[in-house]
Amino acid sequence: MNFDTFPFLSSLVFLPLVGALVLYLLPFFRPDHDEHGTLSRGFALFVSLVVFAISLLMLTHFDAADSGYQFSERADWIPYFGISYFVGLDGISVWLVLLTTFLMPLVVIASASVHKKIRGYLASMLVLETAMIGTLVALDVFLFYVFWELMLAPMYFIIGIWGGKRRIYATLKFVLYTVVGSLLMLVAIFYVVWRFYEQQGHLTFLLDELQMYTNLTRKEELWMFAAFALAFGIKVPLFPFHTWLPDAHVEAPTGGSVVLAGVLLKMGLYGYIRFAYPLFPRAADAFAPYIATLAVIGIVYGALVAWAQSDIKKLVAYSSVSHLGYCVLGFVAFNAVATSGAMYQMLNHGISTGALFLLVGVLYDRKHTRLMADYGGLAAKVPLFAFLFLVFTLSSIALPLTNGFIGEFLILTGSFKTFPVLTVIGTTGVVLGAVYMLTLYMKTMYGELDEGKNGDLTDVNGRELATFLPLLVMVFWMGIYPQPFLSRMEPTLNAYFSAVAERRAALNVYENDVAPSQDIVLEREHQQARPVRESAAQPNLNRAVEG
Amino acid sequence: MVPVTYYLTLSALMFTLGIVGVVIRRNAIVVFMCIELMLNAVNLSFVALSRLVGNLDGQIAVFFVMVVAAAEAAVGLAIIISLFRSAKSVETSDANQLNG
Amino acid sequence: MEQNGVTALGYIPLFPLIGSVLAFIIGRSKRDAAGWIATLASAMAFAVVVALVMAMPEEAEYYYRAFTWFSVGGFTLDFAFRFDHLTAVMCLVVTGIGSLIHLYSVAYMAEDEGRHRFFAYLNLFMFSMLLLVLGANLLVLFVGWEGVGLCSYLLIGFWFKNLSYAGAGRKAFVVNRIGDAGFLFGMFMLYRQFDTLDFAELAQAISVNASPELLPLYFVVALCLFVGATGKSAQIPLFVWLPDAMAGPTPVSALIHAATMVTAGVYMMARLNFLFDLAPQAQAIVAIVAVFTAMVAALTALTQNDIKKVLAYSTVSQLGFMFMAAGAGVYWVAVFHLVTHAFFKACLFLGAGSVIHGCHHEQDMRHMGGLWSKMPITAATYGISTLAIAGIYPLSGYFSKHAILAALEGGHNPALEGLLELLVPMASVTAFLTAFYMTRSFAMTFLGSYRGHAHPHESPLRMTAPLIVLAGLALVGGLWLGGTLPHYLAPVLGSPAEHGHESIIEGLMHSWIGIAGIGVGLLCYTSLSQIPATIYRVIGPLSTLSLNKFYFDELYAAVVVKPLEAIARVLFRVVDQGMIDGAVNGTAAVVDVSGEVARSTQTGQVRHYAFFMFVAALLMLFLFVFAGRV
Amino acid sequence: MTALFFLVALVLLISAVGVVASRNAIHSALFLVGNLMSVAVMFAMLNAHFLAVVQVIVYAGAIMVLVLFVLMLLNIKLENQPALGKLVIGLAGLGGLAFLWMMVPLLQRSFAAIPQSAVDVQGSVREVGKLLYTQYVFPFEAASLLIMAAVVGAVMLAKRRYRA
Amino acid sequence: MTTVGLKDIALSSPVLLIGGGSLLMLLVDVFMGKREWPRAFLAMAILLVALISLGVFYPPFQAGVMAFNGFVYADVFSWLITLLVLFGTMLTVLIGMNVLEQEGIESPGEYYSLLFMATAGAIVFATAAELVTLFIGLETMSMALYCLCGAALRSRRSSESALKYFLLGSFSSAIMLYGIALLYGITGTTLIEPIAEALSRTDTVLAHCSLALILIGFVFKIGAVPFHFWAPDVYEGAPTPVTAFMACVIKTSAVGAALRVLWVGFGGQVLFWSGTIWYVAVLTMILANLVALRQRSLKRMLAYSSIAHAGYMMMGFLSRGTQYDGGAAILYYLVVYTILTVGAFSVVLAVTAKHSANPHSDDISRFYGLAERNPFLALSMAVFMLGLAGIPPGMAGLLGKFYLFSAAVKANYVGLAIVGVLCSAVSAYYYLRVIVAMYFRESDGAEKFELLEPSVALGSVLTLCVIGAVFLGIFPSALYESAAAAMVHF
Repeated sequence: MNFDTFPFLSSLVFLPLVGALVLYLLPFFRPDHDEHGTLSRGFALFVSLVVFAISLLMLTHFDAADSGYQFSERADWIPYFGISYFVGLDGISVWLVLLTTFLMPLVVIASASVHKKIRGYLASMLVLETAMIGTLVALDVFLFYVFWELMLAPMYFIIGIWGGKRRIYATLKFVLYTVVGSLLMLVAIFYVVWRFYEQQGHLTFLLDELQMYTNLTRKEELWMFAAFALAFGIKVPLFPFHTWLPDAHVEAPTGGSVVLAGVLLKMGLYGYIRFAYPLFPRAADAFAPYIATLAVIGIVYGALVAWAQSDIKKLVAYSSVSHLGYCVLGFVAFNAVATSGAMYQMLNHGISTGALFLLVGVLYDRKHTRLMADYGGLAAKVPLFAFLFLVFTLSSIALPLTNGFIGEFLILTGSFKTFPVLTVIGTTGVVLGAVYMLTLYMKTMYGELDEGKNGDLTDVNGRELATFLPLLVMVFWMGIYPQPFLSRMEPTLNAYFSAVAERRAALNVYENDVAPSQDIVLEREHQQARPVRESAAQPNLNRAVEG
Repeated sequence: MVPVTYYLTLSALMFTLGIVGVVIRRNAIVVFMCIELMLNAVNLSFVALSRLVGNLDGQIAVFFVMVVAAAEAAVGLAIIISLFRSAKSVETSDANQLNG
Repeated sequence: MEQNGVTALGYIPLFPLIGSVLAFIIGRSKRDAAGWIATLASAMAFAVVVALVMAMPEEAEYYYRAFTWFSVGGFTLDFAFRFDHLTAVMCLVVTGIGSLIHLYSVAYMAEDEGRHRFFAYLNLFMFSMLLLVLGANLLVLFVGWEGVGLCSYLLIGFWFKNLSYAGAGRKAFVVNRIGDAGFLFGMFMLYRQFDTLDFAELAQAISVNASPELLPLYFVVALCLFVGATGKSAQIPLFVWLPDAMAGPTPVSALIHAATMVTAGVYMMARLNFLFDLAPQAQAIVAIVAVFTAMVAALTALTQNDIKKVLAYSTVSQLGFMFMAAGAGVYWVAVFHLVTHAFFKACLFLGAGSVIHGCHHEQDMRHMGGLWSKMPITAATYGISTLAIAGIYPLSGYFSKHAILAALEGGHNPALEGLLELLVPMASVTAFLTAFYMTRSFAMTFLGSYRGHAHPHESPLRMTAPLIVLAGLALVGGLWLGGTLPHYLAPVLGSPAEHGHESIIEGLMHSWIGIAGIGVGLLCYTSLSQIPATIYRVIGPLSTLSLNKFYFDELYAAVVVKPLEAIARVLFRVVDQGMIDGAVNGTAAVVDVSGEVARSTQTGQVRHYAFFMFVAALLMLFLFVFAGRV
Repeated sequence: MTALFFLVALVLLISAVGVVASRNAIHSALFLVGNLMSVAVMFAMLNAHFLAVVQVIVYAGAIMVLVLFVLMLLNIKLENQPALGKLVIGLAGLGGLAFLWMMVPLLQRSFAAIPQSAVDVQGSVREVGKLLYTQYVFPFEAASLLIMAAVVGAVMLAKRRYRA
Repeated sequence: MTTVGLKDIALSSPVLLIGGGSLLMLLVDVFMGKREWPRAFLAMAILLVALISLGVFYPPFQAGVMAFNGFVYADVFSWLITLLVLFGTMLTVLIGMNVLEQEGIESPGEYYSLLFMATAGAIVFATAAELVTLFIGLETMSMALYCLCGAALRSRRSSESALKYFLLGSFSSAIMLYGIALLYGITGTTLIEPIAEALSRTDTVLAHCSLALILIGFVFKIGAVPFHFWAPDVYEGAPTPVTAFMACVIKTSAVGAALRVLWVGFGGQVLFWSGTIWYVAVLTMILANLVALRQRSLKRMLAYSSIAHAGYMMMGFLSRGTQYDGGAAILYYLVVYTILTVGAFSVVLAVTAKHSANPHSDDISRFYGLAERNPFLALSMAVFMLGLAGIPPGMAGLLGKFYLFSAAVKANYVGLAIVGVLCSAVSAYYYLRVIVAMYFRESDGAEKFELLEPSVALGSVLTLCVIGAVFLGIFPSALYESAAAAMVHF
């Protein structure tokens, strides 16, 4: 079984889907026999572990020095439209895929607290995993869009069925917010594809070809980038578009929150990196300061609002807004140090916030309340839990020797070069972060223990510990020895920067000598002579369009 | 020879009356009759135009329109009767259970 | 800088780390073992340091690169240690006094059931402090820097059942974090300018381009780093956390808030002396801040009744003195005072600890007194240290304090010209006050009759032994180090200006300030006990000011904490839920309402439908016929 | 010839207005019969003789009889509510005028331009039949299906149910 | 040219077979007694024969193949439309199988024959090459439908819907007829191809006016906004199988006919009607989706949803071109739309059949907690709803919208595409609301609406539609390429 031809990516993408189908459709044929779901939980865990194993195997075969796409597989999907099933992996997406496959088994283990329709829950999780990995490895714009939208449905069901009281409002808000953004992106995709068709004569949705040859004028680029930026901004969530996050987190079940925070939020920034910047470099430069300002506002705003929370999950949700503000600031600063810091921080955030949600889940399973006021002085009662909570709190506020510090330090150092003032404001986030996280820790863990309310609290049991140990190891490993992670990102990033710079130059050349004077993007006149039989020329009466 | 435009104007007039009738009247049967009126107006202009154009296609069309009108009459009145049976009235304003 | 990768350097921090982990794990089952493991670990670290110091040839430096921490886009940074004379001195202080305090804690924490956690944190602190001191670049130093911040948080809030203690821990961490933010800015600017954070490379780079236009950069960097130092070493703006840090067990105060952590700021300035020398204005600011801090702290210490609070403010004041020396540009004097201060302040704290231990956790001096007879060793060591801190001739305090005042007057720093007339007298007054309040504390605790209702007893040998050692060092430290230290540190901090050897009489003469302070103190608190009451009435407002710690806490609360909380609530209620969420739900409502409006056209009346269709047909016709092109 | 045209046109219009305006459904039915007759005359004038005859037989004969029969069956009284709301009439009338205002001049202009074709088309039975059964055979068959559908539908709808 | 050869009969054999079949159904109905299934089997048999005949007489692949001396198209496009119509009818017969009784249709014999007559009318309407034949097809289809709508004699809502459909239907076809008359006057012929040539020569304003009048007829039949008022009431009132039939088959043939007339007949005047179609499409999408938000009754919501989808399809009219044009997108969308809507209606049927008597039988509360009561039904409804909304698991819907929007952007109607995109986002809300009702809300006391035990026929339709809804999206090339081929020879 030589591994260089083994279809790693396709197996990673479709194995969970197969698992989900087997899991969900099986009992249709045989009446449900394991009521409390141990069989289905076991099966789901088995599938997720196999997927994780494959991803590890793939990692061993991942050539750190190669900056191009690896393990790429290609097949025609809709040849007529130039859409192909093209998947590949490079330095940017390798670790996010690993993060996904790493978190999924933990989520499945943590699903012990879910009793209602456990089969449906696990099936949705596995479909979600397929969608996430698919989004990360898709290199065909339409394939990416399909997997991007596919992420919605399982999350919709997970929050909707197994969520809290206001789950319906929360899940509808989550889905509609993302759908509006991504549909506008779809129109932008079409626009780019048809510009390519006009200039090159054939139709393709391959990201590389589009990125290489689609010549857009500056104004067109701004419009397109705005559409992409909106869709990805909503997902990140960037400052003004973040209000769906706290609701979605608070109402989602523990597993749902972990996956939502751990991986789904990264898709937004991944979208910027993979699609928005390479396709529209000049617009990206024009937008960069604004996005950076929004990111910094997000950092400070997220931290402050988190401080004003009384619900633990909402606090952690707003902390995610703050953390991702760093990642966006790091990426938008667009230099080697900051961007790799941003990508590294994405992994850290996945681990630390994922762990925090698992911890809140442990408390919620026992006491079914998320308010800080209901807890207090637990450290004496549940010392192991207190220790774990402490470690992950420290990782969240970026204490040196934990993973958070490396990411944050690289981001701030790198972005100080491009946005000095914004970085200074952003660094206050570090202080505020300590304030709200330690306040949370103090209010729940320290002080007098109210025997009546929390007297019967049991400490973290074996199963729960199994979810925390891997995360603990990662926190310290990524904090003390981050080099293996960073070295794999390095070559791809360098190639990425040069590709974007080169594209920027090419577009400038196109701008000043080739493109006819373009006013607003909708006005483009294009006369295509066509045989009479068809119809007269296809003029577009855009006056009507404007109406 | 009466010029064809007279016929056409006449049929336009009749057509408009038909439309106005459909819009104004409440009694389903009268509305149906107004539709018949409109169809007759069209027949008239068909025949007039057939003479102008010089081939019989117009008249064949009129023939078929009459077929349609007859069919419409049969079905229309059947519907009105079945409605009358349950709604006890022929007024279209009473037939507004389905709305919103 | 040769690469003689001395792996021994790696062992120094390794022992406390292993000790911490073992103490925690083994300690969970066998509580007592934890104490001895921790003490053993720090002792072995001390042994390695001593061995290295002995083995180190003159003028040599050890450098050990553990591994490449990260190398990203041309910015490589190694997890490396560096051991030169300055580090040697610091390591000796940290591990030496650390081991003594560990020994002391074994007894002090004997009956506390969480002591395995205590010793784990203590060793972890030792590990972080060693990282800070041994670090070969600013980042490893920063790792230690925040590490000690964390350990002080954990140890201050060790008795977490009491929420106010936990609050004090949080306050310490947050204030430190504010200082660290300043430190980070300094690092960013250095990285942006020189693309490196390694001390050697920095020194070399800065020495190469000391061109004028870079001077403002050095000034800003120096200032930012000093902000970090004020956070860690409790200077004026960010010192409020130290007095509250007394909530932790006394050995913690001794080790962290007297000997080691608080001196990190001084070490950092000493380590980056090449940078600070190029920013005279920054050094001037350091000196000014230092003097004011010393003055304010001393004044506040005057009216404190809690023995640990007195010592806490005295530490802040003594740190002020160290920064005066650093501000004046004579770094070896700052280090010298750092070392001597470590000796007698640790001894004072441990003495206070044994008093508290003896009086069953009584900390208020008004309920003590007359302990001289019941706790002779503690009283004696406490007395010696009080003399040392007051700066009486043969003791170590005199030499370092005297050197500071001399350095201040010496005026190496051009920017300080005008201010010297103000600073030197203030320093002297502070020295006087120091002597006064220390005597006050000594008198109230040990002299007169016992006012408490417990029955104090002398502490066991394991506690008194370290006291004796430290008192001995306080006695002889000054003489021994006064001579050897400047030359020992010369390779790192530059050779000191020569000054003649003083005779005994001159010594006594120069310590007149201390003697006067002690005299007045004894006078007030032994015989004429009503004098202090009258003095308070006379200087009324000043005393209330001092009693309430110059209202710093209230000031910060009013200016920073309360407004931020208010902003946070407003941001959440008004902005987040009101405006943004409002906009989102608003659009949904608009769409809903317009749906309702559109629905109203569906009346159910055939007539209406026919009419609407007729109108639509007319419109279409109109568009077609008249507009021509539609 | 034109005098006859105007006479018949007048009758036609009056009967059309009568259909629309009369409150009693039966009156409007009778007016419609008058209208159909005048249209038949028009056909004859345009020498579409076959159509004139068919018009009389089919329209006047069959359809109107059926309508009158149903009117009688359901003994529709006068429209009880005020049949003609003022606002509705106004608007409908205005709309009709607008329609005419647009169409009539347009018809005049464009059809005046088109020359009257020389062929004097005779709509006799033979001509129409010849065309019907050769060229228009497909629509003819479709029309048969149409009528079949109408019959089946009408029977289904109007049949009285005899249930226990 | 005048004689009717064997070729003509072969090429239009499906129409003739279906017509004959409906008559046969009437004849045989007498002997079948009360039970309904023999009639259903006969109906299926007739449909199968028609499909086979369609397959056998496969038309040669070139443009302009006519039958019956130029009165009926028999090119690939008409072949596809006929196939789609027959497919829709088959689905309708299947879901209606043993449900007619509950739906209040007492006479199944007439029901099936009328259904076939409507199908035959639809095929004639869609494939007519001559305006009068087109009109006849339209009227045949409508007549049969008017009666089918009123088939549930006992319920007043059904006869009311029949009346409304009759009055407005004949009103609009009269207007259309007037347009045809004027067009005949200008061009001298009623055959579409010669009209196109004539118009290219004499482009008078009256021609545009006649175009407007004819367009009104088509827009009415498709159910687009300015003339959509009949659709919600008729869809809700008519018995559910008839509603499904109308929503799919009738809309398919109407779109097919409109496409034929607009692109071939009035191809030259695209400048004039593209603006109107643009306005119609925008208004339809916006209004239909907005009103659908407020609907509690499922059938009415699906009615507005079908209007909205008509709006999306209108977008396809605007982008004509050699490759990747709107026509192929519309054809593909019609197939997907038929599958999803018939599927949705069949689920509505299954849930509400038992109590179709009371007026609010199809209220959304009826769907609460369906996931527990009947997971298969709930799952299939979820797939259909996601499909109609265009969210991935419902891949076919996504691909359908993908083709349409890409065609719109290709023709530079970016503004229109944005409106369409935003409307489909709004539509996601009311489609997801159904899923919310089924999965997220417990069935509080809804137990008393016990479900229709899914019969073999209904089960097979559901599975067929679910498979179609998912796999047609994953492997769309086969269908789309045949549609594209049809458009090339248009």
